[in-house]
Amino acid sequence: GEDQVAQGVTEDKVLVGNTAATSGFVAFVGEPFKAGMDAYFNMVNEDGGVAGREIEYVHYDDGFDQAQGQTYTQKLIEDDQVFALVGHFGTPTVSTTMEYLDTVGIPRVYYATGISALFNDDAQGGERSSFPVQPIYDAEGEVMVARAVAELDAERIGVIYSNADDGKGILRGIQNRINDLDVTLAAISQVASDADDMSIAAQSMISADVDVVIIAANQGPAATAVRALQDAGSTIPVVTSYVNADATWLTGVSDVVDSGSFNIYANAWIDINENQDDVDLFVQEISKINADYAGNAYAFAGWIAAAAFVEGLERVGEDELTWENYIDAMEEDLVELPFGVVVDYSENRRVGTQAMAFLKAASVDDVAVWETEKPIQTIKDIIGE
Amino acid sequence: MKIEKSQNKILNSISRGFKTNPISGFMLFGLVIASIGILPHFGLIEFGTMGTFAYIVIYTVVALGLNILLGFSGLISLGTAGFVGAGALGTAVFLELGLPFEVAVLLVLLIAGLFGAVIGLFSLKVEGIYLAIATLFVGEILRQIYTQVKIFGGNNKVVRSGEEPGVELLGRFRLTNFLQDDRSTLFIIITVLMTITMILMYNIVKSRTGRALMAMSRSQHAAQAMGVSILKYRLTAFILATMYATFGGVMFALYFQNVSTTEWTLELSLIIIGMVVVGGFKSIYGTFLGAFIIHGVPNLWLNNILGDVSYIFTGVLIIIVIIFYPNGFVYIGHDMRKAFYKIKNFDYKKANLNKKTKQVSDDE
Amino acid sequence: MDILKVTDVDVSYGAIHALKNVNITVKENSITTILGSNGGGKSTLLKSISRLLPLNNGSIEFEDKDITKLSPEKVTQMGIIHVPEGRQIFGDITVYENLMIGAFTVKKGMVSLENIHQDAMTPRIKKLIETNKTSEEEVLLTRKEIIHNNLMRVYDYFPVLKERKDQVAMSLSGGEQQMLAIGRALMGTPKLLILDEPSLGLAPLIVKNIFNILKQLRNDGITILIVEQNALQTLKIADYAYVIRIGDIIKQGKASDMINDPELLEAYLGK
Amino acid sequence: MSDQTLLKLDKLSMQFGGLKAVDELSFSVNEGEIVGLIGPNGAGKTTIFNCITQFYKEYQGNIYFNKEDEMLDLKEYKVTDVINQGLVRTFQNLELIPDLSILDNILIGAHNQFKTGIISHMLKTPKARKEEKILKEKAEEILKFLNIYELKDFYVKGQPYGVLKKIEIARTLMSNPKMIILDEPAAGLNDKETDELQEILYNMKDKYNTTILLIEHDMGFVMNICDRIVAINFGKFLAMDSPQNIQSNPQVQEAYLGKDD
Amino acid sequence: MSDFLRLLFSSLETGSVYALAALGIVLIFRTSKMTNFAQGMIGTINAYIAATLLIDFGINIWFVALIAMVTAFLTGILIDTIIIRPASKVNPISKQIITFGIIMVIVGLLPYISVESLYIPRFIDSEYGINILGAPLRYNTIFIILLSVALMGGMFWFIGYTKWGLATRTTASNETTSKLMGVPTKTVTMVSWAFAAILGTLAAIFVAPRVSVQPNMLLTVQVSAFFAGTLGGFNTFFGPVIGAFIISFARNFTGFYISDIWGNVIVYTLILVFLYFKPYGIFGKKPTTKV
Ligand SMILES: Nc1ncnc2c1ncn2[C@@H]1O[C@H](COP(=O)(O)OP(=O)(O)OP(=O)(O)O)[C@@H](O)[C@H]1O
Ligand SMILES: Nc1ncnc2c1ncn2[C@@H]1O[C@H](COP(=O)(O)OP(=O)(O)OP(=O)(O)O)[C@@H](O)[C@H]1O
Ligand SMILES: CC(C)C[C@H](N)C(=O)O
Ligand SMILES: [Mg+2]
Ligand SMILES: [Mg+2]
Repeated sequence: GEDQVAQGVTEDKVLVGNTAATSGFVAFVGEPFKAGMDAYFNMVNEDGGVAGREIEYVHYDDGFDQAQGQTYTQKLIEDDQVFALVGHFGTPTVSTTMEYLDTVGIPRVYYATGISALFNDDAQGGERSSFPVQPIYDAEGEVMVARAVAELDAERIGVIYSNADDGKGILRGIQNRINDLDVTLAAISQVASDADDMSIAAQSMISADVDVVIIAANQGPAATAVRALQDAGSTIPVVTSYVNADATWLTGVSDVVDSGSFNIYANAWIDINENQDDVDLFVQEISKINADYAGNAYAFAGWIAAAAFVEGLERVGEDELTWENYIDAMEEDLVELPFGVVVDYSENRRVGTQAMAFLKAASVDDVAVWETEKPIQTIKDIIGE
Repeated sequence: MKIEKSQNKILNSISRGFKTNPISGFMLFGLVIASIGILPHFGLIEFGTMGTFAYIVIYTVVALGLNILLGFSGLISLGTAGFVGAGALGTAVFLELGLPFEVAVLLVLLIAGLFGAVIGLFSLKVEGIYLAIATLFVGEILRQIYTQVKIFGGNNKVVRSGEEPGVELLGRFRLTNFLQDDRSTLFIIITVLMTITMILMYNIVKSRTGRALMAMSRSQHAAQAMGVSILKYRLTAFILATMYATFGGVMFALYFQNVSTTEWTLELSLIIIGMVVVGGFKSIYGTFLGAFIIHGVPNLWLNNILGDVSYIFTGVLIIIVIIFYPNGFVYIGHDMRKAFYKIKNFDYKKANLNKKTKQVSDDE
Repeated sequence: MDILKVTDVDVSYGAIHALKNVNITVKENSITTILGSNGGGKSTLLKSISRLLPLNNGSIEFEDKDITKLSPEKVTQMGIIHVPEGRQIFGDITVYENLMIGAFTVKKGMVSLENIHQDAMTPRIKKLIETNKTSEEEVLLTRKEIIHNNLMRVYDYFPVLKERKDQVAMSLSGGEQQMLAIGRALMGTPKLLILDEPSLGLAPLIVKNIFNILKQLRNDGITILIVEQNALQTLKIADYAYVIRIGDIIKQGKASDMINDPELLEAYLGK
Repeated sequence: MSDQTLLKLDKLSMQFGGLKAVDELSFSVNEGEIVGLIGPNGAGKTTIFNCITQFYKEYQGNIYFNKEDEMLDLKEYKVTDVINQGLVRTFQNLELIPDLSILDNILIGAHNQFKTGIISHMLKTPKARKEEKILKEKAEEILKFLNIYELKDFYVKGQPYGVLKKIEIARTLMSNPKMIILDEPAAGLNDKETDELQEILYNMKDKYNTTILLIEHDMGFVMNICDRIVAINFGKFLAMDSPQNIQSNPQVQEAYLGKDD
Repeated sequence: MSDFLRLLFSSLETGSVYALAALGIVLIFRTSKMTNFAQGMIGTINAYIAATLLIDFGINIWFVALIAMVTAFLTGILIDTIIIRPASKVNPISKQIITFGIIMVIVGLLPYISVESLYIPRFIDSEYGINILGAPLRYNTIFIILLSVALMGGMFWFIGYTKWGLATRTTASNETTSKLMGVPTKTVTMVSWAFAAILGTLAAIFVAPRVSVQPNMLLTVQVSAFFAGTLGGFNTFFGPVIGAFIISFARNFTGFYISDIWGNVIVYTLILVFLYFKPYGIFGKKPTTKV
């Protein structure tokens, strides 16, 4: 819609929604993510909303099914007439609806996925209504190589990547950067996301005598890969994705951390070590919904998604709340989010956050924890350009 | 009382009409479903409902094919999802290569038929659970191909004729899933396609082919002695089933116009088997009913009412329906009629209900 | 003494009323037969006794114990062994294994000396008898010994089963399968042996044999309840007979009387 | 009855592992005859039928079948092709399709009478419709002949045994057979039904012009209906003769009938 | 050489896990004439229980495994009593879909146990083991292999050579007639389900140290177990075990020496070709049918 007042907006209410997998095999992502969003919106509404409007949040459960995700996305926009999609969720649904959403031009703030298709450094027309926050996998891959070189003096890099979007995206990012940074990609090994035996991958890394192993995979497969490396007797340091930079994942590989066979590093686009106030607020609010989620990375993500949307609303403030105004407001200035996350939508950039912290797993009193090695930095900062 | 009587009369004549002319029954059914594509324009239902029904319509076609295997031929396939994927992704790829939609579809169906024939040949040697798992191998191989081979686009494949979004039919009508009106048209088109596949299926199973398939599965020896070639009908069954599955995939591509490469999994194959089982073995309407129960009920109602526990509830629903209706929920009609007659102290023998209906639902 | 009492038993399959308040009794150590036209409810009655079917009404007593509420396997464990209509052998296991599963319920127990087969006389049993560690007529055998003894007797009755013992049961000829079904039942040392059309598909010579075996079994103390199409021949060996039609017992009496009742034979048995 | 040989077994042998189920067996059946095949359980009767109808192909010796004065070696035909030569069978253990109506079960016997293909069936072309109609009428006529016409729309499952046996016979008639071979058609029937079957087979021979070879243990039935009887034992030929002579044949008595009490 | 041995040892461990899962599937196949797709999920939910006990109460892994066996046993009995038994008249294909319903129920229940993936350590810490030509062979691996081979042997003997084993086979073949033989068929199927659940849970606990406890932890294991059963033959108990080892070997070797992406596809295709020539697996026999 050009200049008319947008859909889903009334005097005292603004309607937003998302479709996500809150049941089935990925419910463990969708549930806490939704809870994080709920918690933030509840907090805002309790404070009287934004510019006199409460935020009403509708959610559908698509069970991680592409067709159903597409259907619900259309339903949200056409039937429910939401003002914006917040936390558009999951690779299947997001990749399926990208073009449709660009055509419609509805704002979507935060995607719960980092597929490459979201990367757009010159957004035009409807593409401008897209606001990725979470790092795009390709970008993360680039950061990973940079960290491997800058922090770990790597010359030969090995990559274990999952046969899924995140794995492939990160690999692409890595491949983009190796030439600039003058490192060799000495071994690449693909693993299935649900593989139970990754000895091939581990063996390939050892045989190729790499300096750093980048594990480009999410929780389950990444942990499996770490243990496979340990089983194979590896001593090569490991760098893994931001997806795994939470306490739970680390608990899962705590025996490796304890044994000290090799170091484990991770990217993190959220830095909870440096932003204790934000964490306290989050914990206080999420506990009203489910205290179990207090340390859950997906709940953090949902919280940030909601915060990003609300940031836009606040910027529009008392002005007329239309899509166009909202988009302009988001582009206006750096979007600063909880836990030190900063995203830049100016100059038609739609590339998510590209700055990340570098964490190292350590064993403190027999408990594995992430310690911040380097604060949130952009690639430029990392390689010191 | 009077009203009830005349109502009964009308109902009876309708049901008689359906019996003597089943084809018009399917057409009427198709018309009713197609109206879901129009009703949202009058604000009577939501557009979202249409999307859910599109899914049901598409999977009805896939499940019909599977019903040829499961219900009529006593064969099983755990690779169905792979073929639906083949239909959807194949259409997308051929369109991208510049073929007209109709040619792409024919090509995809042809390839699927060949695949079906190969599996049919295979099934002559490998039977029972071995065959089921062999088809699972095929499904897994296809899955690997979809996600690994670049031409399928990685995550998903956008379906489009030419540069513009949408699919061009008959070389001139471009229909885009993005647009509500187009989507309604697409919905009506796939409903018509479903109706046609239903009628074709009905004709097949009520013909010599249907009888031969059943003879082959219920008593291979009798079938052979009567001249039914097992080779020919195994091939027929698998070719039909894969073509139906693939055609379902084509419909998917046509309606949703965007195809994921990762969703053609064993889980989906099981869901489709579930549709046949829950709805009704050998029943065409039952197959639709099964798709409706397994996909429609959770997505139209359960998810919203039950939230978190809807997944559990869907599982429980499947289990309960199967325990109480081992041959499919479609037989609830017979039971209701029976209960009705029981109330009225109806004489079963006279109603001829008992032998004809009871025996179907008691099939073990 | 009546070993089996069936009182007012009423059974239906959905709408089909297959048994209507049927009463029968079976005397211990007798051969009782149930005759009747096709679909009369004979098999239904036998299945009710072995508790395969739920009753609408009525009760069944075996050796003065109410078995109405018991499961089929409990009833079998009590000694009621049913040879079902249509063989129902386990086709995918060997003939020998079929016989062994027939002996599933066998427990150790007393066996009269005359019932011990020559080939089952193990040194242990011989010794038992010699050292007089046993009563005059009976000896306490282990489960294994009883099973072996039964097996030897079954092999005697149906030598072909011995020849075919390692063959998968499915591959037997029709008649051989029928013999296996009967032999399998005998493996379980029945007290009450229920036979549903045992002569089906058997050669005349074997049918004669089987009737002789049944007589012998009765003499050995086993009670027999039999349903047969072959009415005349059955009446010849039976002690007592019932005639059933569409779920009703319409006639009963001594078998020897029935055999001389031309009216009955004509009307109900089509002779 | 003519003396034209219709079926000829020439030194037929069939082995299962070490077991000689059929052993150098020769006999022949003439056109228009009803021939009985008797022998103790396990003598190899069903096996012979399986060889004739090519369910077993590993037999030695030859089986010839006369089709239009030409003696075909059946071994050259596939199991599914035997029916097309005019030879069709029933089964010792009923082989029916429980979840099809009786009429449809019988139409399976006409499988090869259909000339239209799957595409015309799919589209229900007039030709296909007409064909189906004609064959249905034929099936109905056969059902009437066997006195089970009223049951035609009922499912096979749950029908009394006697009816099931008739359905198997009706099914064979659909293929216009020159010869029908029946494996224990009277087993499980009561005396009344056996009598009826006897009549049906008699009439069938005339009405449908078929030759019959049957296996049966019910000696009354066999005696009444057969023109000639072949007796076998342990897969070997014992005798082939008229019913009376077979009954008094000492070898047959010893192996099969038992001495009269 | 050490490359080879490392892969070999890893494959042996993986193969043992597949073997356990396959045994459970074969057991249900042979007693209930159906494919149990829920085998993996039943193991998974019990692994969740075990992991929770381990984390929340700090109980020792051996003891936890024991408790998990008990909960598995109960799960099996529960599933048999409230679902499989009432469905005893249901045809095998529909029964398979019932197990799919069970999967949905369990997947739905898991978040109530834990929303996060959990960790179960190895029975014997991975530092203990022997070194063969530069490749570590852990005692834990040896333990898993021995246990699954012993279980296989036990089941082989039990089903093939005991009275109750025979009863199990006849129950599968024809339940009604088995009852007439005095076989308490309800107990037989119940115990089979309970035991299959135990096998699945063992597989889960053994694989957990590698893949973490999460909803799809047994997905690959389950599918591989089906493949193992098919390759080895469903009507034997040692066949699937051999099949399990072959599959895990073949995957790792084609994956390492030929292609990490297409390794699986190569192995699956080879198995399909193999099946065409040996349709009942390596050890399976064609069932006898008689006309
Ligand atoms: N499972 C069943 N479902 C429905 N009806 C049945 C079933 N079994 C038997 N009947 C019906 O119950 C009646 C009695 O059957 P039953 O088998 O007891 O007769 P029968 O005297 O043993 O006959 P036959 O001589 O044919 O063995 C028949 O009308 C039969 O059709
Ligand atoms: N597939 C097979 N494998 C092994 N032995 C077999 C097989 N088929 C049949 N036999 C054996 O061959 C012999 C002949 O069997 P067949 O079925 O021909 O007998 P039959 O004469 O028809 O007997 P009945 O009158 O009892 O039906 C039998 O002893 C049987 O056990
Ligand atoms: C489970 C999902 C929310 C995350 C996953 N990486 C995806 O992109 O789909
Ligand atoms: Mg009966
Ligand atoms: Mg025979």
